[in-house]
Amino acid sequence: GAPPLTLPESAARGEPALGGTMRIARPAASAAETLDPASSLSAYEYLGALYNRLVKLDIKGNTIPDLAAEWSTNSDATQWVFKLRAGVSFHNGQPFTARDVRYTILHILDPDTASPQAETLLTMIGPNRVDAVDDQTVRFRLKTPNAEFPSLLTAYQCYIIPQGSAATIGSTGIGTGPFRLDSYRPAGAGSVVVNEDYFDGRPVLDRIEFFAIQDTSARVNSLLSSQVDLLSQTNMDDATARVVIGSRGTTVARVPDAQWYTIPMLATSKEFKDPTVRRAMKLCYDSETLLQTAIQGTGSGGWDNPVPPTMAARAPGQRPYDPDRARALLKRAGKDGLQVAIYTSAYEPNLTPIAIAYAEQARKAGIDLKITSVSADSYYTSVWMSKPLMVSYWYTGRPVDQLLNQVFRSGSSYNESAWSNKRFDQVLDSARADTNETSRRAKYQDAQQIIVDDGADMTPIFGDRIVGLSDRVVNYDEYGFEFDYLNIGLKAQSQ
Amino acid sequence: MSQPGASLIDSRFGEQVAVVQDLTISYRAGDRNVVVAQDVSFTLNEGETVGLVGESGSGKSTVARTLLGHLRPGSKIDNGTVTVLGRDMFTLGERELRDMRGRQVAIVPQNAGQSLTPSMRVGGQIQESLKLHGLRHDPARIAEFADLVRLPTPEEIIQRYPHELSGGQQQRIAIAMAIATDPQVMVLDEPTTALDVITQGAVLALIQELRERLNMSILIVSHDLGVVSAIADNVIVLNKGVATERGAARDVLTAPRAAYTKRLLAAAPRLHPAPGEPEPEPIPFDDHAPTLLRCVGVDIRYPRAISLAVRNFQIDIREGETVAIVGESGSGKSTVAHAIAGLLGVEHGEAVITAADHRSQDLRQPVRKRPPVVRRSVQMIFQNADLALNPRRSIGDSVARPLRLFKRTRSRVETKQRVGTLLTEVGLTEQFARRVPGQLSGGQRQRIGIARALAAEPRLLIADEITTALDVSVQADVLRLLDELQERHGLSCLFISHDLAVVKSVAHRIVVMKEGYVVESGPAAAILDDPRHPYTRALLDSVVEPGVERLPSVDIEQRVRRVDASAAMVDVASGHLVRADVGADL
Amino acid sequence: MIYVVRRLLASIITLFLASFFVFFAVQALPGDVAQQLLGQNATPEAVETLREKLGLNQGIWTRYFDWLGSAVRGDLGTSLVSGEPVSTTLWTAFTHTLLIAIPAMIIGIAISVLLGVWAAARRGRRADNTISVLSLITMSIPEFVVATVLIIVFAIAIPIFPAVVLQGPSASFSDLFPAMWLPIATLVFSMVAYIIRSTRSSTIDGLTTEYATTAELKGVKRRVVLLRHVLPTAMLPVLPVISINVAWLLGGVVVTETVFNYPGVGKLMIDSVSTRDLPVLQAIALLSACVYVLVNLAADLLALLLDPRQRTSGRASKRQRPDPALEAKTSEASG
Amino acid sequence: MSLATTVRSASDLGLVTLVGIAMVVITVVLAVLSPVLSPYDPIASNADAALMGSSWAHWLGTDAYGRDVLSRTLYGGRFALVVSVLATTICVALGALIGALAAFYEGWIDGAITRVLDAVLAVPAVLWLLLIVSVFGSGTWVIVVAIAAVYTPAVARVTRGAARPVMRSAYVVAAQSRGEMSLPIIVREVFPNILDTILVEYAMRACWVILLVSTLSFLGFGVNPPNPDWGLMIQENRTALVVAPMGTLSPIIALAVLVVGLNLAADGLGKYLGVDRAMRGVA
Ligand SMILES: Nc1ncnc2c1ncn2[C@@H]1O[C@H](COP(=O)(O)OP(=O)(O)OP(=O)(O)O)[C@@H](O)[C@H]1O
Ligand SMILES: Nc1ncnc2c1ncn2[C@@H]1O[C@H](COP(=O)(O)OP(=O)(O)OP(=O)(O)O)[C@@H](O)[C@H]1O
Ligand SMILES: [Mg+2]
Ligand SMILES: [Mg+2]
Repeated sequence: GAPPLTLPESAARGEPALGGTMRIARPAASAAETLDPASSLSAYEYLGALYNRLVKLDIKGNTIPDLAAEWSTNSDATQWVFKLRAGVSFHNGQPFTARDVRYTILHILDPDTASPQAETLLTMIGPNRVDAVDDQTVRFRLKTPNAEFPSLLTAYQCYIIPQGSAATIGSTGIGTGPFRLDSYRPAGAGSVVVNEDYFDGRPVLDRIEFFAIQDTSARVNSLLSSQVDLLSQTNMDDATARVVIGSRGTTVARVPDAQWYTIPMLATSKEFKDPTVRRAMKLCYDSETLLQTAIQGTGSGGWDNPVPPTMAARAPGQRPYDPDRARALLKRAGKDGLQVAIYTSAYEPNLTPIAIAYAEQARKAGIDLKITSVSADSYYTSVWMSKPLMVSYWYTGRPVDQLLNQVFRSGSSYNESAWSNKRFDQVLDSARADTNETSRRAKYQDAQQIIVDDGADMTPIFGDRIVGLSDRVVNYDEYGFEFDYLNIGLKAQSQ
Repeated sequence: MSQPGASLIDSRFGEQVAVVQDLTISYRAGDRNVVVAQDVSFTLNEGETVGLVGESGSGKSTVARTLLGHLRPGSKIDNGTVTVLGRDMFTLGERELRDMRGRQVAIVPQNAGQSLTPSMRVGGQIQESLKLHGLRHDPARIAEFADLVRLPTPEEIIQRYPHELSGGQQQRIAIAMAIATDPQVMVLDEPTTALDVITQGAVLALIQELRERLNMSILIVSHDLGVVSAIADNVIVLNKGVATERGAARDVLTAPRAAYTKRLLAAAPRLHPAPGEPEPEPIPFDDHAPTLLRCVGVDIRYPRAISLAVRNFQIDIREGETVAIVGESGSGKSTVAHAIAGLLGVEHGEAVITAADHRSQDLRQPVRKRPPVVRRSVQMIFQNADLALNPRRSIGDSVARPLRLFKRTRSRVETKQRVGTLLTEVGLTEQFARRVPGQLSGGQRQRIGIARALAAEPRLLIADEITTALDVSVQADVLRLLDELQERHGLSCLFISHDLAVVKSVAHRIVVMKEGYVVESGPAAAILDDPRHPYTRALLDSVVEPGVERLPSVDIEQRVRRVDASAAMVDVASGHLVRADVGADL
Repeated sequence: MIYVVRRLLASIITLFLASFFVFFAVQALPGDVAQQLLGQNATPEAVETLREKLGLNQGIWTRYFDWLGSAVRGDLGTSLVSGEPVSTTLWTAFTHTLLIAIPAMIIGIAISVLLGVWAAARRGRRADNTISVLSLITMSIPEFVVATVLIIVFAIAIPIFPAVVLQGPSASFSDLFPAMWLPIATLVFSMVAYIIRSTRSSTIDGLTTEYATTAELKGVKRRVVLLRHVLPTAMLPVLPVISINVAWLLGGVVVTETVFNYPGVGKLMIDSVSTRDLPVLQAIALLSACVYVLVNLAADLLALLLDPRQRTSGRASKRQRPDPALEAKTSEASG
Repeated sequence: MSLATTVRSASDLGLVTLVGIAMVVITVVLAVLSPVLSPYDPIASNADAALMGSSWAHWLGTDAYGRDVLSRTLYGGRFALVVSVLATTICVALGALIGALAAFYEGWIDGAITRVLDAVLAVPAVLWLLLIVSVFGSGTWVIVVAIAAVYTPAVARVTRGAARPVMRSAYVVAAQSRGEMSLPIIVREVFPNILDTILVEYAMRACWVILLVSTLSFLGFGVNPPNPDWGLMIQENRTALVVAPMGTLSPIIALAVLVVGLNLAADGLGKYLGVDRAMRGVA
């Protein structure tokens, strides 16, 4: 038999050699991709190398300083003031000031930018509510209280760009980040070189090269043949992971719980209008078993709570697993022997295994799910938000407030299950207004409980992202949407 | 067959150049060994012409080609030797064999059209022969050979590709290619089979002349006894690979001893009776029989063709009468047949037939537009029964088709019976109904073709070259059958052939065509005995028959002269019409 | 000459029809283009604005004739995705495809014709049997298997060649040069079998013709018979097979290019299908149709060159129904 | 046909052809009987048994989801076979009809048909397939219809080429001179005589369809996972070729056996029926 799968628990750590060039293969987004962080088509691997945000998240989901040194709010959390780091300048030499922050925010809010983060921010601020108080101070005057406001600025769309650069930023990539742009071509190759003057110290690497390879196998082959050192946005399935581990010169790293898998039940569909049916759909399966069958245990059980276990804000406790109850509930709802198609796609390697594993368990509760696979390129245009049942996924790393508001609040454009619950929305509002850290967290946890009990979006599991890399790569870290480009490096060549 | 070759040594000729001794050749078919030639022996002397005659498949080509050391793939020599100029052709090394081939022994293959490489200019092919054997090969030299075989405008013609030449011209190129290297021995395989009589005469004359000029020895292969008779000194008759008779051409072809040779000779239709035989009576015909088919001033054009294929055609066929059309290739014989059969429309003129319902019906329409009774009344028999029968359908099916189509039978059983009757009528048995065409011989297939035509119960049969593909003995059978059936059913027949001898044996009246015009028509006897048109005369003069010892001298000019478009038909005797062209004897 | 003119006219009609079919097929693609472009995160308003901007709300016939009109003038529109002129994108991809297609074509045709003729000359012997069996097996292995095996062997196990092209559409010749050999090998592998087989069988036919025998009886060497007398005519039936393969090579070899991430027309095609980049798709189809038509034209002209009979057969081809007796005569003579 | 003639005509076919037919028959039988023969459910995954090598429990090992490779290989031909039989039947039937009609109605009808066929052929088959599959999704019927649509013009061209000499043959002229209508001529005289070409075409097309189906699956446009299919199996398992080679090799071998078998059968059949392969363009 094949060797048992022993995935490294995390990336290799160690002392990298200073300098060196790292080559990263990534899937080509599309020829329309851009370096403008605000855009929905940004070439996202570049962003962390080129830019900084005001604030960022740590691995636990806490908001920590980036370009902002500190921040404060008034008593009802309607006004936020950010003190900026001094002595930072953009790659083109232009000093970084509060005006750049204001400019960036306005750029995001500009309807022409069509930024996905605009909707979230617009509920709280408008163009005239951002003030550059002085060079080092920015003030946001919110429309409604929000004690979690800084966390919303951790989104990767909120990378700071220099004032007046909106028209050119897409190709110049001028930021304050650890690397400066060397070359770039949409859906093609590009590179960044070290920014010796980076405010947080010089990054380890001298240079990073990015290559676009659309076909997943081709990407893996490029790693196996040592053409690249790292595959980004390539969550490997088990077989591929084994091959990569088994091959000379390559290995994998795990990014714990980086993939948040969901099974949205369209709440507006005739199948899942009824909360009782939705409840049965949840009770019928066991997250731990699903975790084992679908992804060989490389992740954590979700138990329908969308907040990943790595985050401090996750509500404790676990919903029961009770297939008999599920069966009874269905009977009560008059949906005995429910039959429905569950859609999946090769869009992400684990969607189909999850669909299969879930369908297997549901069968035991008398639910007949027909697995229907759809070509990857139309999955998110023709199935998502339009078919009653499908498997989907997100990256984790959203701050809890944004996560709950963006994906679960009534009417939000990312609300993939079209679920709407007045009480849930109220709980979120009151949490936002709550300046007390502890009681606010309690309210967010209440909200999670509502999702678990009534929500239309199931969260069966969180999966570790299994990233293929050369065994020379050390200190690979990625959380949220953030690559740690500062510390990643290559081991000294042994020969 | 003792004393191989010995009997053929003839004081008139020089040394032996080729000796074939006890040659036995066979090939494997499945698990059987099929003998193609058995113990064949003969010699070929310097300056001598030996004829190899026999029916199709008797092994003539196979034997002839051994003189070049060639065997068909799959065949092998079981016994015997072939010695040419003192060398055993089948033990030579590859190089020596190549030197012999072409240089010492040359062949004009059976079908010149197919033996010329289509992608090379004919001049280039002659040049290749010369070059191979280290002879002069400049264009002037090549043109000389083209001139030697009497091709018009030699410089120009050698620049052409084979398909740009007529059949006769291709044949001449093949001959030029063979004689170019001045070989000692020349093998001519059916040199005139694909040609019309006039061209045949010219080619034979050419061979004769070249032989005398170059003093070659010739082995000529032919199934046409007349051709061999006219050109060969000695003859060997092959029957199923066995030499059944040999001797001086004169003796063998006038006074055969072997039964097979006798049969062969008797079956060959003749224009002139063999010496000692009475002139056959002209076939009598009642002149007052009612007219069945009448064509006057008929013009026929192929769809989208620029010029007419047949002009001002006229013919009368009476009930029970057989009218033959003869003429050179391309003169429009088949075109007329097709128009009457309805495969082509008539552009001008009058064409009527008294159909099976005894009403006069128009024939100018193509078959699709004719009423069923007319369609049924005219039936065609095709030249090559092999090709005219659907190879994937059983004989019974093919014969039954007209029965059903024209509703001659009502039930399945009746159809089956009728098919049986028809098959018996054409000299076959009911069992043939279950076979497919591939399982029949050529003669049998032609009988099926006739049975199929009869099934429709027609009034007029059109027979377009129906015996051309058959061996003489089979041909005689088929002609006899046709005659019998015609008699019995009171059918009229439009008989098309290029063989005057065949025509003589069947036709009451004859129509001679050239270049789309009728040049002469009248009772068979009048045309054959008293030809008035120069073309008819040339045709008759070109005929070579067994026993003829020299080639007729044909005035080639007659043939080349074109028909005068403005000439009229003149009635020279009762019903004998002649076209008033230059040279016509009015 | 008339033949060539008629052939050209027919080609133009073919092109026109092809463009027509493709336009309508492409326009039928599901999934809102605008939605696809803006991605999963777009707002409905943004989508509607984009639709407006792209002219997607106009009638299809208007769009077709607009498109065709500008295509004839060499303007293939701009890519919906990258916003670049389609002609530049396509031209780059096409030159990349040519870079592998032309060597593959030359090597493939040379190898296969050579092997086919060789097998025919050695009919029934070991060389023939080996070639026949190998070509049969070659035919049975899908292109993607060949490509995968080549990568595993020559890029991963023995790293001689790169497994994929990294640089994408911006790759320069020096980037592509080391990476083009495995794709070329794959392509050659996938095309040779068909050409070998048809060359072999038509050469065998040619060797059994009367004229080949006659040439041999003239004392011509077997090799010369084969090359001078047999081959020109024997290549005639092979030409269409070759032209189909060449058209396939030039029209985008989707599988090979995908596996090797090779930035050619095939990859552009599959990318454009998934991003619904209609102008690019239409342009690819038009380009492929042009290539097809040109290749076929070239094959026909080559046939004209090889076969003098076709050069003067203008009249013969017009003949509606040849005389059965005449046909019979010729076939009788050949039988 | 009596047993003796059957045996005789079978031996006429030649050993190689019989081997080819046997290869095809075996593959088909295995695919048909796969529900009975398969030791495991081909889609049941088993996390504990992923990527195992050959063993008594799993003769050909397991794939990344712990599914039995043998069972999947046995089942894997079903889709390709069904699609290929359906698609080939449709495209050959349709193509033969169109080709025969074009050959029958020489002149402008023929010209028009030829132009349309040419126009369809001018656009690469993959592009058509990708378009059709994108429009209608990748259901079995869509793939069948798409492949049939893409191959019909090619078949029509071959048929037209084969039917034209038949149209000029003396027996068709004979039928015309009898005054037969168009349809009986096509059905009675033409079809039986191009049947051999059509049969060989059928076998060859079937081969190509099978390869094409596997290519489509490979490109992600064919069979839906987790269903077993050879193309998909190759696609899924090829990265694991080094770790668990049987997952990739067995579908490749199965595919090759079927296709080689079909090719041998087509070749032998063609020779037996006297079809000149060289004269047929390979489209
Ligand atoms: N190698 C072979 N394989 C199959 N059949 C062969 C072979 N060699 C000779 N034959 C057969 O032997 C017979 C004699 O052939 P040959 O060509 O010598 O006859 P022929 O007298 O010249 O006939 P024709 O007048 O028709 O030209 C024919 O039936 C031919 O088919
Ligand atoms: N289908 C056709 N289309 C155009 N012209 C034709 C066609 N068939 C024959 N012709 C021409 O019509 C003329 C008469 O041909 P036809 O076939 O009637 O001659 P034929 O006397 O039967 O000759 P043969 O003895 O060779 O059979 C010839 O010039 C020929 O080229
Ligand atoms: Mg002969
Ligand atoms: Mg004729």
